[in-house]
Amino acid sequence: MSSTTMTQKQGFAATLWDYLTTVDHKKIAVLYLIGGGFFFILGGLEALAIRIQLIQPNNDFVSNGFYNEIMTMHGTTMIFLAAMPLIFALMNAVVPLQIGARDVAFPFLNSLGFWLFAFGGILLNCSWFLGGAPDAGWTAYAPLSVVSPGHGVDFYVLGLQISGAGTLIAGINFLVTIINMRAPGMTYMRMPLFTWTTFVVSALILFAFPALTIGLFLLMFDRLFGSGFFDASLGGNSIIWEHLFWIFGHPEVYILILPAFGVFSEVIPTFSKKRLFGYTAMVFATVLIGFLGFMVWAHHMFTVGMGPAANSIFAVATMAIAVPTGIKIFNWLFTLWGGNIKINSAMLWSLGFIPSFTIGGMTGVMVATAPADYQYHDSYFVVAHFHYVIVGGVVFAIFAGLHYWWPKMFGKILNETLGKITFWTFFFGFHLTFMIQHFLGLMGMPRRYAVYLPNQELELGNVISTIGAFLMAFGAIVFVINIIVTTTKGEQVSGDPWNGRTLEWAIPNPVPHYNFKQLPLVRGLDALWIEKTEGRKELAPAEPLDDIHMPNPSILPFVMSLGLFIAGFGFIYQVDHPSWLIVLFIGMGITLGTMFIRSIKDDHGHHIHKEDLDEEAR
Amino acid sequence: MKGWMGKIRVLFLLSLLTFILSGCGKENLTAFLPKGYGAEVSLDLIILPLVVMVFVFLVVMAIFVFVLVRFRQKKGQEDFIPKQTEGNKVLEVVWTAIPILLLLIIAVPTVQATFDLADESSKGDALNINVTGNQYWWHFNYDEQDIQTSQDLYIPTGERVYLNMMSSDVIHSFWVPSITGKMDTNPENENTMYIEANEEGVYYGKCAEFCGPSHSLMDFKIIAVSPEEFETWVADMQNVDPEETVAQDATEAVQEGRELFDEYSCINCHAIGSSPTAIGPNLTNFGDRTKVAGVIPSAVDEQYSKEDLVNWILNPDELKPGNKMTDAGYLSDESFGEEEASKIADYLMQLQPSEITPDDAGEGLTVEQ
Amino acid sequence: MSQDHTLNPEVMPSEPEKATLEGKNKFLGFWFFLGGETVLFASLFGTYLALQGSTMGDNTPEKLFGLGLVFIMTMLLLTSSLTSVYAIYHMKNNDFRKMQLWLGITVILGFTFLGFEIYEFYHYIHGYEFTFRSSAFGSAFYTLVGFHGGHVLFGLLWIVTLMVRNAKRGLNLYNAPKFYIASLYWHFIDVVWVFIFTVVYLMGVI
Amino acid sequence: MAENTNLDYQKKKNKEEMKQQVITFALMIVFTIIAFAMVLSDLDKLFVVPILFLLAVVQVIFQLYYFMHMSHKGHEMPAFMMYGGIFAAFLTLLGLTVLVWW
Ligand code: HEA
Ligand code: HEA
Ligand code: HEC
Ligand code: CUA
Ligand SMILES: [Cu+2]
Repeated sequence: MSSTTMTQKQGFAATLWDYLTTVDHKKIAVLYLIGGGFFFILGGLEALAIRIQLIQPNNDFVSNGFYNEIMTMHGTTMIFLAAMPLIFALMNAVVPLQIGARDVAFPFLNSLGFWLFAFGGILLNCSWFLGGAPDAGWTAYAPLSVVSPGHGVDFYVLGLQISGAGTLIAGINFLVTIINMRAPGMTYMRMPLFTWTTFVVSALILFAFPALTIGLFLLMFDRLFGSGFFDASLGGNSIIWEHLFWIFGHPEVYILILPAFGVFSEVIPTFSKKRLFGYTAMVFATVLIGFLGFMVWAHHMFTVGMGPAANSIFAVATMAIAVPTGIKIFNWLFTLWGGNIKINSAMLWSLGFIPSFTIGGMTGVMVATAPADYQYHDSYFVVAHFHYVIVGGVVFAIFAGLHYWWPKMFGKILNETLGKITFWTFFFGFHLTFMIQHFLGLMGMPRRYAVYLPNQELELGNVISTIGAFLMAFGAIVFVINIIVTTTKGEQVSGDPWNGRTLEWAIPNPVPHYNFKQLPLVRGLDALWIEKTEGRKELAPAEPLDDIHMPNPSILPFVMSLGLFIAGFGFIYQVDHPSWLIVLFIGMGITLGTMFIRSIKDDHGHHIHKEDLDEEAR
Repeated sequence: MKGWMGKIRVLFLLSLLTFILSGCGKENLTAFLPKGYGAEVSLDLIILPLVVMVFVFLVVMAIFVFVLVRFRQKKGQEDFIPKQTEGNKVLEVVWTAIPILLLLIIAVPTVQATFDLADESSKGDALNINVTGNQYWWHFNYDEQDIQTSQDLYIPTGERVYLNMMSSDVIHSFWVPSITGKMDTNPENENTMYIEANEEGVYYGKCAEFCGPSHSLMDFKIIAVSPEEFETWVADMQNVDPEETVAQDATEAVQEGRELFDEYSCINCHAIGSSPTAIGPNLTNFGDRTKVAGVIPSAVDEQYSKEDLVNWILNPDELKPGNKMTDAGYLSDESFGEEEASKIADYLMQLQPSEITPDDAGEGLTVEQ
Repeated sequence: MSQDHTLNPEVMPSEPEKATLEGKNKFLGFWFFLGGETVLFASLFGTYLALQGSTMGDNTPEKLFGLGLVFIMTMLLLTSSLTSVYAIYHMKNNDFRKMQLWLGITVILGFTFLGFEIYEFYHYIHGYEFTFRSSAFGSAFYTLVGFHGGHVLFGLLWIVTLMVRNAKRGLNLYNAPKFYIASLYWHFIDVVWVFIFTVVYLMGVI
Repeated sequence: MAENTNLDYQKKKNKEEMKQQVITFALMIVFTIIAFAMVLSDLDKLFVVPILFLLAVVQVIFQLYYFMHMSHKGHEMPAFMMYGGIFAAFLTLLGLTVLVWW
């Protein structure tokens, strides 16, 4: 029945098949890591191309049109295909373990979510080879995105639609997992903060992504089927797109940053050997940020002409978010206060985050000041702001989280020396790249400029910025080397190498695929730490040893996503020739067919008998 | 709004002196050295939050550094377990309350300034100009004065001028950092903004909303002249007779250029005089421009030459990818060559209806710098 | 197999849809999905409201909409909501045959509704030359109402699949949640329709 | 077994609930008829529109609470997330109706 018993010594084909069909959250985490990592490198290379082009005025490293494609794809790739999947990798790897669950609520959907993301991302990037990538900015403002020639923006629309569906599924999955699958005793107010942020973020996904879905549909209808939503000559209104995009887009940035806050809230207590300061306030602040995040979207539209009343309201509402975020910053500082702080790579990223993100948040409040934003908007000041929060917040968190949970995911600790080299070069390069951009912006350099003109005193700043980007690239390469070195040379460590506090560290290494032989009984916040202070090594079981019910692997999620991928081409090219409709129908047929199969074929999963448990664990 | 804020601004500018010396941007481009009312208001609201932010940042960094120095793990202390504090109500209230106060300090002037900058009470009496953003050039229509022009926006100093802004295609954004912050031009609805220049000068404008391949080449200029000079300019522009654009004593090339201009249907897209233009910039005072198509040549302080103009007429797409002149019929017309272009250029360059040119916009900031 | 026993207990519990962990998860997950759908339709409604007046002087809502048809359609869908409640009622009483019967009636009502909708669209397109591309209003109208129609169609196919699939095996703890959430979906479709007939049709003609 | 009496009790309870639902349904029909009638009558628009809206909201509450059983216990999370969705939906509608025309 189960093929997983044989995972150890299988050939390449078998491993591949295993990953294509897996529904195990830990393996899906690895898939997300590979996918997200790949796209991060791709987006990073695009960033380098941007910086090379801008190293001198009137540069012709790339043409204007190509620059726009690179710039658009950099933003789109980084946000949708790199940052979010990498965060999902951490959430998948950690959340079920942190709440004491055997798997997520919907293992099948978990796999489907990943494959949708993967195929959406691939579809989007196919555009490079098929006549040009999207070139209307990651925000794809209409009507530019409607009139943009070629198929680039069509790939944007369908690629994001498909991967967006995957994200929505993942969001619902985490919500239900966290609500229904917590181990006995794990009340809401005992959940680790990473779980809490995952929870809130999943809710944000649930309510934010539908707006993007509709926006993308409208854009697709306008581009591919001749409707007039954004076409002024048919009475359409392009501002609708801006609203829909930002109703999604602003919560999206908190979707990125909240899990990052979650990571730091795990790393900092562990390496300060102290309980998180103000846990309740941290939870409250997380929820509040999520809530407020829905009410500020129009701060991206101060210059659209919404009128002074709307601008004022959104400006003030936006500033309000500084308060809960400040609560978090100070709580981290006071977690460190009085602690026994051990500084290693994971901790370095977390410490580096505090000043970096604070600067980014503060420029956030500055751009929220509407009359000042008339100057900042669409200038490099905004580029500086959001890279400070995204790189200084999200990317730092991903690095911190990977260093921290690598031993849980792969059984080995990443090399410390290489880790520190990565941190210092990346950190230094990051500030070098983006600090100067604040000034460039106010000196009159608008963003999304393929070239800037000579003699405007913008040269020096751009050179500095480009140098910084290369330092970051150096750091990133060292990290890749680190992974290779660790994988080939690193030593296996125990299940709890950091003297951790939360449940995931209560499981031995390697993590058995059913996670917990017996579900643990949670007795408070920092469940493992409580047991440790009382002299025990592990948690008391909450149930007798019994058969364990596990889901079956399935290839259907892969096929379902593949169907949509194929259908995507049909949608895009049917405008050129109706015979492409056949492709559309084949693709949709595959997808609906697999849905049908899934629906009529009973899949009860399988049981691991308690007698086999030890053997299964290997 | 003014008063003490003004003083802070002076202080700030002084303290930025070093920075200015090392360059805080081109004087007629940067937002750091405002030359107009909008830019001043914005700068006030850049400085005030910045001061607050620097304060908050210093507090955060003070705690941060202290904590790291004081509580970093010491040798032999690896197993020390510190006290597991849960929280501290007083502290938590403090760091909730103080930020709220600080934000209020920012929020109040923000709201005031937002309404101030949207004030339209004097619109009826003021000079109104209709601004149209096009891929990739700007059109200015002085409706009441019956003047049409493109690329260069002439305004009088010291008074509010209202801009009514629309786009003819995709969204653009009107930004002249040293005069005022930006405002979008949307295809379906008109936006209004006022500008007020304090000093004469030529100020660089940029398109700040992503609008396609030549987004970064969609420059324009505000030419602020004294009110008297502005009067003169208006009168001169109103006097233009589209039929009589060639001077009596013009060279033969110019005369021929005039005819070629019609022959190759340039006039289909480019109006001369006050008739509204459909597709391309109005060329009435083209001879007074400092740039061809807003950016050519691209080095900022250089004036275009005839060579540049001929080059533009022959290869518009190369110089401004994706611009709409690429569709012009003459480009695929075999009979059109360098010679024709040169004659047309001669004609266009003598279109100088007004004695007021960018050179009149005060010293220091003009192209001849 | 132990599976059989746990999924086909001798006595069905009173809430068979939530008797297993899978059932509980499905139940919750589906509700959340509906929460997301709320935003989805709100975006469509918002777009429609913003573009309602952009008729380009032709084919305004007043001119197009006939209330008689809409009234019939509303009655059909409302009734089908009740019939699906009946179906779930019988599910809870563990009466599989009656449940199937009421679901069958629901499906018939649903298809009739869909038939009317198709007729309505056909009528607009051919009678008035009012299409998806006529104006921004046209685009918004067909998109909003069409999205709802698409949901109806999907719901119908889903319920039919469930009915056919489980016709032979009867009710158990494995399929009860499936029937239950399909009925939730069906009610949600009705919720959306209530707003469509109010916002689009009724407010459109006054 | 006690199970069986329990079941009978449950059946009775279900039946009572069913009665309630039929009443709900009847009300919904009535509301719908009122709504249509109001539109056909020549009442003032400013008066009709809010009422139409109110009727729609009430109908939806009926659907959610009675037909979809949100009134039952065990629906705290669904209710929470539905309200979350309604909140986001409300903001979206507000944005698109009020701010698009500035
Ligand atoms: C991770 C992503 C992330 C995060 C967390 C944020 C956080 C914030 N952002 Fe940012 N933002 C982006 C990503 C992000 N942003 C992106 C990608 C864009 C550009 C999109 C595009 O156009 O392409 C953008 C653009 C953007 C704009 C539009 C600018 C423009 O285009 O003109 C605005 C305007 O208000 C804004 C504001 C804010 C604010 C107020 C916060 C706040 O949440 C910050 C709060 C944090 C702090 C303030 C620091 C800590 C607090 C204290 C230490 C307490 C004391 C502080 C005070 C009293 C001030 N952001
Ligand atoms: C998650 C989000 C994210 C991240 C991480 C980044 C990271 C970076 N970004 Fe950017 N960026 C955006 C999101 C992000 N960005 C968005 C949304 C926009 C707006 C787009 C738009 O306007 O539409 C933008 C726009 C943007 C611009 C403005 C473009 C313009 O307006 O014209 C610039 C310019 O400097 C820039 C630079 C960078 C740089 C230097 C990095 C660096 O931090 C990148 C560092 C990483 C690397 C350099 C990876 C290198 C790795 C390798 C080299 C590995 C090689 C490996 C092997 C050989 C195995 N980004
Ligand atoms: C299809 C329409 C079209 C035709 C025909 C056309 N042009 Fe243009 N022209 C444009 C547009 C559009 C621009 C603005 C390009 C830009 O900056 O994006 C332009 C810009 C110019 C400019 C620069 C104007 C300025 O304000 O700096 C000159 C000079 C010019 N054209 C000359 C000519 C001449 C000479 C001809 C005929 C031989 C001609 N054009 C024919 C559309 C046209
Ligand atoms: Cu016009 Cu950018
Ligand atoms: Cu935002």
